[in-house]
Amino acid sequence: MSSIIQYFREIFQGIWSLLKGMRVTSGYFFSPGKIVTQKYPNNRKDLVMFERFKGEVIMPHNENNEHKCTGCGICEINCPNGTIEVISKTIVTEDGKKKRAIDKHIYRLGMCTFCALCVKTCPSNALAFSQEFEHAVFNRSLLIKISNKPGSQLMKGIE
Amino acid sequence: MRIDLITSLFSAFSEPWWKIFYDFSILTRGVDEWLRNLMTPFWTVVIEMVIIGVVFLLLYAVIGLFLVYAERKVCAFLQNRLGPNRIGPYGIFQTIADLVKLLFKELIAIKNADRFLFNLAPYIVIIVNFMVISALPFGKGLHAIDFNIGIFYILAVSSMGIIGVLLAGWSSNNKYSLIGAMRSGAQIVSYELSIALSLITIVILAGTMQLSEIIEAQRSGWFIFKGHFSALIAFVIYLIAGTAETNRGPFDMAEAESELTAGYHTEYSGIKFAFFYLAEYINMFVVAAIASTMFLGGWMPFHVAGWEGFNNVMDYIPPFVWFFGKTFMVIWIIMLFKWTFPRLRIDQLLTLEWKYLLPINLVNVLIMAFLVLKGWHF
Amino acid sequence: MEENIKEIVVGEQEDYVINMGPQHPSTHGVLRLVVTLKGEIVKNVEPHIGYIHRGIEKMCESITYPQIIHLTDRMDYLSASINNESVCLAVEKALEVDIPDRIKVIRTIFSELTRIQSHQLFWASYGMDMGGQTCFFYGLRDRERILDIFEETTGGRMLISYNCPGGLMYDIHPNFQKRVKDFIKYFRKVLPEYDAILTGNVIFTSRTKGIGHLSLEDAISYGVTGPSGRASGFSCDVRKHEPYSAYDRVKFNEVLYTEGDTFHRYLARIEEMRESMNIIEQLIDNIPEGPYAVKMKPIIKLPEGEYFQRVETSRGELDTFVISDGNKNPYRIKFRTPCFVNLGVLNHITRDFKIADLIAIAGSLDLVIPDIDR
Amino acid sequence: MDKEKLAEIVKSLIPGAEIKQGKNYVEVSVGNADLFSAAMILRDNPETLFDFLISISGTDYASDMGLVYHLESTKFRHMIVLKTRTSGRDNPVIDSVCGLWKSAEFLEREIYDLLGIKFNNHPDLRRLFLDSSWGFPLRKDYVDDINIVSK
Repeated sequence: MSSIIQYFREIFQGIWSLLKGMRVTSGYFFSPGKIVTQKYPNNRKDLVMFERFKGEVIMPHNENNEHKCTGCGICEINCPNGTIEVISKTIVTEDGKKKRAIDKHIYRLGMCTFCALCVKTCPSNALAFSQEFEHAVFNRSLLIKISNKPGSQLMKGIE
Repeated sequence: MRIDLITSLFSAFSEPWWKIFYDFSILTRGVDEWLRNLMTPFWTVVIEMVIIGVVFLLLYAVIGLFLVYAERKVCAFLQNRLGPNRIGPYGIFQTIADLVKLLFKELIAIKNADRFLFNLAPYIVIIVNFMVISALPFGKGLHAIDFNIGIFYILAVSSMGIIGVLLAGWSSNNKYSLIGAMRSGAQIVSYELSIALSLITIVILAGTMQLSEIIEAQRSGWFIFKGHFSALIAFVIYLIAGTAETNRGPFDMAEAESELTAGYHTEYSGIKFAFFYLAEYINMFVVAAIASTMFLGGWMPFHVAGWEGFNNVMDYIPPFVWFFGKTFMVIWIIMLFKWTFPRLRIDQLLTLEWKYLLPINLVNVLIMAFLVLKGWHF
Repeated sequence: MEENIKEIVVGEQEDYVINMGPQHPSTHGVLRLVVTLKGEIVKNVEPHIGYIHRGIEKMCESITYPQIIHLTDRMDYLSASINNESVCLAVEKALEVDIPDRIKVIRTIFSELTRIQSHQLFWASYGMDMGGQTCFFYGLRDRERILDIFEETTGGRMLISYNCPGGLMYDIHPNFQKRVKDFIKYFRKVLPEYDAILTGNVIFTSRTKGIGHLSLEDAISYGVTGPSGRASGFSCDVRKHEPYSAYDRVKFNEVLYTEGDTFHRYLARIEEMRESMNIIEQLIDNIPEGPYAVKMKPIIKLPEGEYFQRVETSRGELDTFVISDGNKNPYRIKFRTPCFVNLGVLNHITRDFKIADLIAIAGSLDLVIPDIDR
Repeated sequence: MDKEKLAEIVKSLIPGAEIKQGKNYVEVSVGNADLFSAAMILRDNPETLFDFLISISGTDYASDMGLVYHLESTKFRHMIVLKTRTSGRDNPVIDSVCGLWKSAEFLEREIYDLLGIKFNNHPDLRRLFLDSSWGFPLRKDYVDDINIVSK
């Protein structure tokens, strides 16, 4: 007799547990306000990334086309993957001294793992992360970027 | 001459045109009479068959595409998603786009497959599907064939779809496919019993196997209400067994995405895959349609004995709206099953059938017979 | 690969051998299981791994300690923060640096958040393995909130590289505490839904209870750690036995079961989410003031010797074993990753179960393939 | 149990071993021939009962190979480090501890794969990650011009 009771109890407990699950899912079905999907390319305009978001490494320039990079190469040493390559040149300053400056600050986005060591170790805070995250390109060579803008100069007062 | 033809077509109708929404036989009878006046009976039959064939082809495609879209939207809303939303407003053309994609896809010939059976399998599944939906009553008079053994015919034909599945699994020469097909075979053989027995419960109550008469018998109330708890139990069992019969989750043993990748249709691509895919959805529609016919009154409006005004209002809703409304209700429940529950294991699936559903079902048939004998039903 | 293939061909004639993976929906990555079947009964499971072996240990031998951190992210990408912490703790232990409380507390909070999001993903993918696909979306929906917290503070979502030798990369974001508290409030409300959908579901329980039993002796002998081991009653929580960071000042229970079946391995993870929330609640309101990093030398050189650091990731015990010869890069670094050791038990506990159970059991071990391959 | 006491017990159990107090754990060095017997004593003795093999780490020293076993007792919660060196590095062979701890099966296969140390009595000593065309990457003299690029 007890086994028969057990048999029916199992059935009802089973059905009850199934109904509990269905209550949750049908509850979501009837509450469209809880939809979490973002319509990504359509909401590009009002999509705001967090301020610390690691998009890609850039070298901020001010309005006079000046950057802070002295070409010391610390970022290059600290990069674990050889993402950064600093090509420096020697320039003659106004007062006739010879000085080292960057020619090209090459950043290979395809190799970057976003460990942030370059940004953190830069002694003159010349590097930063941008919010840009749409990196897909059709040609791999486009992933090799030059961080300093053409014709840019070292900011005054930074050694 | 041509004007004569059209006027003769219209004169064949004896009643206002909007009446056809409530009784479709007005139209069919009118067309039939008109055609018989024009040509010999043989050609009349040929033309009528062609018309019905084309209508069913269209219906098949439309229902299939709509169900795929509905499934995507339903599961998306269950999962806090939006679902298809790019092609057309609310993504309604998404399935059409998918169909076009599937049509353009390459049909990959499997090297060591049994070529003949491999190509045959999807057609068997599709043909069986057509044979089943031809017997469904979509509305009053909207009925291709009204067998006097309608339910019997549907049960017999619908279980033939498994041959296609087994052939697909066997001929693909893929180990996953074979396991999936074998599982599917075991599943359908056992769940066919439950479906038959739960429908027999209703056949006892209705006293006939003819679908139109079964629906007519529900004029004063749907069987799910008329048949006490016995009909309710039969309905629940039918839903479970029907879900299993269509190979849908939580009984999608034959596909079992996480175990067998795609089961019996792993090796199929392009339109052949689309056939299996469509057939699965039409199967679901058939199961839901039979559920609504047998338990929920088919195209019969919701009537409450004694409430004349209410019944009159309900009668204003056309029968095919009732039919599709009920069917999609049941389909929604089946979708809810799929998207909520985890999958059963194959032995649990068989345990559920032989240990729970079948004994309960047998007892239920006895109870129903007793109820009918005593005349205790409404 | 020659010798591997030979192995597969050998076997009885009537054996039905199927290759699960490297591309298979429920091996969660490029794990290949060579399964010998008799009907649907699993007779033998042989894992073939190495498809994404990157030689992290070899790579570490040529880079400096701060640079190693970002490689450890990529071992068990779901407990990235804890992996970072393991190397940092080893380096700090070797240099005998005193770490301020603030860093310890923040590290602990991050570890526990990482653990929660890892278990959420486990729940999500396990539900999917079992065929309940809705679980996947609910799990990911909730995990996204933790990833947002990570992103706001560290700038990364999954591979956050937040720890560094001597402290943290940045200070926590001003919104951090509020967001974490919001999340815990939200998640306490959502967790019962997880139970309603999966834990209590009769189909799920009947598929998992009594399946893949692992006894306590076997768990210890096979070295199965983490929630999988604790489900068998193997008390192996490093947070309890060898507390690091701020674990010695919080109260929490080690989730222990004695049954050791698939269901309890699953349940251990669900309960651990609750324990993790308790830990975070104890710490989040009293993060001490102080610096977020200790000033370290620009080039970190470890004194000659061997250093061993145990931490508890979301999958089990991760040990970092550093042999230093006094240089700026390690002479040899060895990661004892939990998934690699846990994988060893798979053949033992799946034998004589069905092919569907194999998925359930392998899923309940919660394997992350990059953690196995390294 | 504190470290000094554990060291004493181990000293009495394995007379031939060289015992050192490490920073955190007791370190026991044994010769490669005695490894299996020492491991068995450490596992089975009721006073030590090291039943949990945490990890095995192999290292390539220029002259020979080193193996480090980290053991823990789940009953007493003490830890010990068992060390040994192989004789030479051309064909290093050592006894397998698979019979004592089953987790050693995978750990030893990994070491065989990456360092080329052979284990006697291992039930299934095959390469694990790599195929036979590879050398032993964790050895210090491993050269790979294609995959390892140094600046």
